[in-house]
Amino acid sequence: MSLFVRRQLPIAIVSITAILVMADYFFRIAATGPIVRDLQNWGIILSAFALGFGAVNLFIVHTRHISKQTSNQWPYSIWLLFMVALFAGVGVFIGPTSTQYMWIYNASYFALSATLYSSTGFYIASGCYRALRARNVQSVILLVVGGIALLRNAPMLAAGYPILIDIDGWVNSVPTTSAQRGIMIGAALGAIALGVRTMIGRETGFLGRRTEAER
Amino acid sequence: MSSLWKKLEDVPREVLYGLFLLAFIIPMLSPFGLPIPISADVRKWFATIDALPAGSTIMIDMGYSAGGEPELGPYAVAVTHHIFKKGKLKSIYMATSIDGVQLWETLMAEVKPEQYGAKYGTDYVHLGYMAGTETAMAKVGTGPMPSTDYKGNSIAQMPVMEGIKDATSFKLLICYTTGGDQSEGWVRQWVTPYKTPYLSCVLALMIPTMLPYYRAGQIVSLVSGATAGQYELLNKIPARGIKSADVISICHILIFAFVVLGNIAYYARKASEGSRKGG
Amino acid sequence: MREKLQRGRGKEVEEMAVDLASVIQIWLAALFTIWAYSFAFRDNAFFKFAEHTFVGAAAGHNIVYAVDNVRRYGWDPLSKGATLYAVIFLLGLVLYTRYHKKYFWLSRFPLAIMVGIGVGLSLRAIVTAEFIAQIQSTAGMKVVGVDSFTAFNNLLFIVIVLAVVYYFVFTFPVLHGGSRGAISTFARWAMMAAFGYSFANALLSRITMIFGRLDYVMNTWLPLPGAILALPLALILLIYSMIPAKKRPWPK
Amino acid sequence: MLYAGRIFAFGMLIALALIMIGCMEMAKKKLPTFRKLAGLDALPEMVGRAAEMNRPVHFTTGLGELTGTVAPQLVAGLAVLGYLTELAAKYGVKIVYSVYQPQVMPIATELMREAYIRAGKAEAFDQEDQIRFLSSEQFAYAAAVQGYAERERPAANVMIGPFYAESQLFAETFFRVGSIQLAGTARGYQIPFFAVVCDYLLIAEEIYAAGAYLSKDPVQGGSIQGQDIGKIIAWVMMFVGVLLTAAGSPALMDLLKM
Repeated sequence: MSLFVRRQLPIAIVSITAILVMADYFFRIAATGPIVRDLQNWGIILSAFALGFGAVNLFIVHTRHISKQTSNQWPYSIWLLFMVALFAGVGVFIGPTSTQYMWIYNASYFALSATLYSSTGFYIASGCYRALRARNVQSVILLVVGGIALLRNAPMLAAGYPILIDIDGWVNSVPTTSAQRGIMIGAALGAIALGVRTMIGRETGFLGRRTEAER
Repeated sequence: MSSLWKKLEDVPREVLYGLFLLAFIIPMLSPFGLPIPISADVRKWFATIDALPAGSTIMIDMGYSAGGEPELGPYAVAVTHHIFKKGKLKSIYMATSIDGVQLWETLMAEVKPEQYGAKYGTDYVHLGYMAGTETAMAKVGTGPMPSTDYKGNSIAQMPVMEGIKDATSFKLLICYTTGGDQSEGWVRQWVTPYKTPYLSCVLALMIPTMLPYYRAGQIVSLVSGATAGQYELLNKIPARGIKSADVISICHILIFAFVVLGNIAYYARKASEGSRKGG
Repeated sequence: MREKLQRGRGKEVEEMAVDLASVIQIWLAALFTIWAYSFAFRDNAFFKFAEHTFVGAAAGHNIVYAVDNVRRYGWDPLSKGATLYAVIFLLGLVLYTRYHKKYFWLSRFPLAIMVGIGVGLSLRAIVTAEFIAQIQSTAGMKVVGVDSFTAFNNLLFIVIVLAVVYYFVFTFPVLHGGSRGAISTFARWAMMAAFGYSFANALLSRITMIFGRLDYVMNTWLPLPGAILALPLALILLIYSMIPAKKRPWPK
Repeated sequence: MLYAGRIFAFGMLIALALIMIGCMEMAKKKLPTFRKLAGLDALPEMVGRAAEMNRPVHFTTGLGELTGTVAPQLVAGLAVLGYLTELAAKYGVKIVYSVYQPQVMPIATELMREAYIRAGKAEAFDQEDQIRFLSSEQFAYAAAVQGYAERERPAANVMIGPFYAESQLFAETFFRVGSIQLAGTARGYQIPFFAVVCDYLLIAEEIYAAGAYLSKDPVQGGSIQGQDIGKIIAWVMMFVGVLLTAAGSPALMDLLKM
C-alpha cells in the first residue's frame, strides 16, 4: 500500500498529466482544453514555489559552515546569507522594480553576473591559442574552420575582404547546419526516450531519495 | 633555438591575458572607426519589422539573464528603437528569464519610448516574469493572458491589450535570450502549433545549435547579439554596438595572431627537435 | 557619429555624478567587476567575496520572484474566489517536504505534476519541431534542377546529415564494421567543423560581454572623482591577495 | 478527431514510444551489443600513462542534480567513473573524483569501493582523499578543481556529465598543466570547448551509450537501441525523401505534412 502511494502513484500522476497535455494538442476534444489550461497555470505556480529551493539549499549549507566555523569560509557564509535576506527583504516588501531594489540589483547582482560569465572569455582565448594546433586531421579541421570564423568575426577584416563573409556563410549553412541537424535528430530521440522512460516509471530521478520500503 | 620556440608555444597565461586586456583598452581609449559590414540576417530582421502592417501586435520575450546583457542588451535596444520609431505597432513584453523585468527597465531607460510618443499601456506593456519557461510559453499561447502587468496593475482596461486573446493574436514573436530552453522553447511551443513568425536573437555561441531550425524555416531570422552595431547602422542610431566593433576586430586579430604563432612555434620546435635527433 | 557618442557618455556621467546614491552604486559595480575578473588570473579573497555576494543575491532574487509569481498567479485568483487554487497552494508548500527526513516523499506529488506537464509539453512538440521538421527540410532539398553549386552544397548537406545520424547509431555494430567505419570518420570530421565554428563564435560572444563590462569601468566609473586613484590601489590589493597565505606576512 | 497537420506527428510519436518500450523489454532478456566507442578505448591508455608518470587521474561530472532533466548525463558519468576506478585500481594509480552535488557522494563511494574490490585492491581505497566534495556553487567548485589541477598536475583528466560554463575553465586549465583529457557532455553549447581543447571526445548521445555499455543496465541499453531504430527510420525517410524530391514526387512531403 505504502509503496503504491509513495512510488506508483506519483509515476501515475506523471503519465496522466503528460497524456492530458499531449491529448489536448493532438485531438480535437472540448473536455481537455480547460483542464490543460488549468494544469499550465498550476505548473507556473509550482515552478514559482520551486524557485525558493536554491535559497533553502544555501541556508542549509551555510548555516552549517557558520555553526562549525569552517576556516576560511564562515565569514563569507554570513555575508552570503545576509545578501539573500537583503535581496528578498527589499524585493518582497518594497518591490522588485522599486528604486531601492534596482539600486542593489545593479550595484551587485547585475555587475557580477555579467562579469562572471564573461570571464570565461579569457579561458576561451587561451584555449584558442593553446589547443588550435594542426596535430592531426581533426585538429586541422578545427583550426581551419575556427580560423576562418575568427577572421570573419572581426568586422574590420570582413569589410576589407568580403570573401571571408562568403566562406563563412558557406561554413555556416552547409557543414555546420547539417552536422548540427544530425546531432539534433539524435538528441530529439534521446529526449523522447527520456519522456517515455519517465512516463512508464523507468526514469525515477525526480522521486529523489528512496524510502525504506523502496530499498 | 628550440627553447625559444618552446617558450612561444607556451606563453604564460598572465602575459596572454594582459595582451588580451590591452586589445580591449587601446581601441576603447582611441577608437579607430573601422568599417562594419551588415549581414544578410540582420537586414532580414530589420525588413521583417519594417514590413509589419500598422496595428500589428508583437510578442517580445525578455529571455536573457543579467549575465548576457552586455551582448544582447545593445541589440534589444536597437530593435526597440526601430519598433517605436516605425510606430503604430503594439509591443507586449513578457519575461521567461528571471532578470527580464529589471533588464527591461534598463532597456526602456536607454530607449526612452516617450521620445517617439509611445505610451505605456497604449503602445506597450510588460506582463512580467513568468516561472516555468516552456510552461509559461504554452500558457500564454493558449491564453488567457495574465490579468496584471509586471507591477501587479490590472491590464484589462489598457488599450494595448484590446483584442489580444492568445498566440493567434500576434503577428510576430521576438525573443532575446541567453538560454537554449527559451530560444528552442519558442519554436516548440509557438512556432510549431501556431506558425507565428519568429525572430530570434541569441548569444553568438548559441547560433550553431539554432541553425537547423533556421534552415528548416522555423525561424525567420536568427542573429547574435554581437551584431548590434549593424542594426544601429540600419537604424541610424549609434550606441553601444558600434562602439564595440573596434574592440571586437582588434581582439580577434590578436587571438588569430596567437593561433598562428602557436602553430609556427609548434612546427618549428618539432623540426628543430627532429633535426637534432637526426643529426 | 562616434564623437557624439563619446560626448553623450560624458554628459550622462555628469548628470549621474550629482546623485550620491548613483555614485556609490557605480563604485560598487566597478569594484565587483574587477574582483570578479581577478579569478581568471588566480583565486583570491576578493573574488571569493564577490562570488558569495553573487550567489546570495541570485538566491534572494529568486525568492522575490517566487513570491511575485505565487501572488499574481495563485493568490490573486484564490482571493477572488477560485477555491481550487487552495489545493495548488497546498501542493506548492508540500514541495518543501523534500527537506524533511521522514515525509520527503510527499513532495513527489507536486513534482509529479510539474514533471508530467514538462514531459507532455516537450514530447508533443519535439517530435514535430526537432524530428519531423528536420527530416522534412532535409528530404525537400533539391539536387537536380538547380545550378551546380547549389546542387553540390545540397548534396554535401544531405550526405553530412545522413552520416551524422548514422554515426549516432550505437547498437547495430554491423553498421560500423569494416570499410563502413569511414562513414563515422567522415561524420566526425563534419562535426569537428561545426564545433570549430561554434568555438570561434563563443569567443565573439565573450569578447562582446567583456567589452560591456570594461566599457562600464572605463567610461562610467573612471571619470568619477577619486576612481583613477582607487584603480591602482584595488589592483595592488588584488595581487597581494593572490599570494598564497603561507608566503605573505599578513593576514595568514 | 485528430487535428490536421498533427496526424503524422502523433503516429510517429506513438510508434517511437512503442519501439522504445519494446526494446527495453527485450533488453531485459538480452543486452544489445554496442559498437566501439573511440573515446572509451582511450581510457586504458590514459590510465597507463598516469601509472608511468606516477601521477593521479582526475574525474568530475560537472553540475546538475540527480533529480533534474540532466540526471541521465550524471548517471552516464557515474558509470564511466566505476569503470575508470577499476582501471586505476588495477594499474595502482590514484583516482580523485571532484564532486559538485552532495547527493552523489554515497552513490560514488559505493561505486568506487566496488570497483576497488573488483580489482582486488579493496584496502587501497581511501574514501576521504579520493571523493572530494568541493562546493555546490559553480564558481567555487570550479576554483577548487582548478586549484587541484595546478597543485597535483594529474596525468589524465576525465570529464563526463552535464557541464556548464565551467567546461571552458577545466578544459583549458588541465590542458595547460599537461593532463591528457577525455571529455563528454550532451549539453550542446559546451561540446565545442571540449572538442577543441580535449584529446578525446564523447559527442552528445555518445555519453549515454558509454554509460549504458559500461553499466550493463537493460533500461538504458534498451532505450538506446530504441533510439537507434528511430535514427534508422529518420535516415531511411531522409534518403527516400531526397530521391523522391529529385524524381519530382511530393509523396513523402505530403505525408509528413499530414
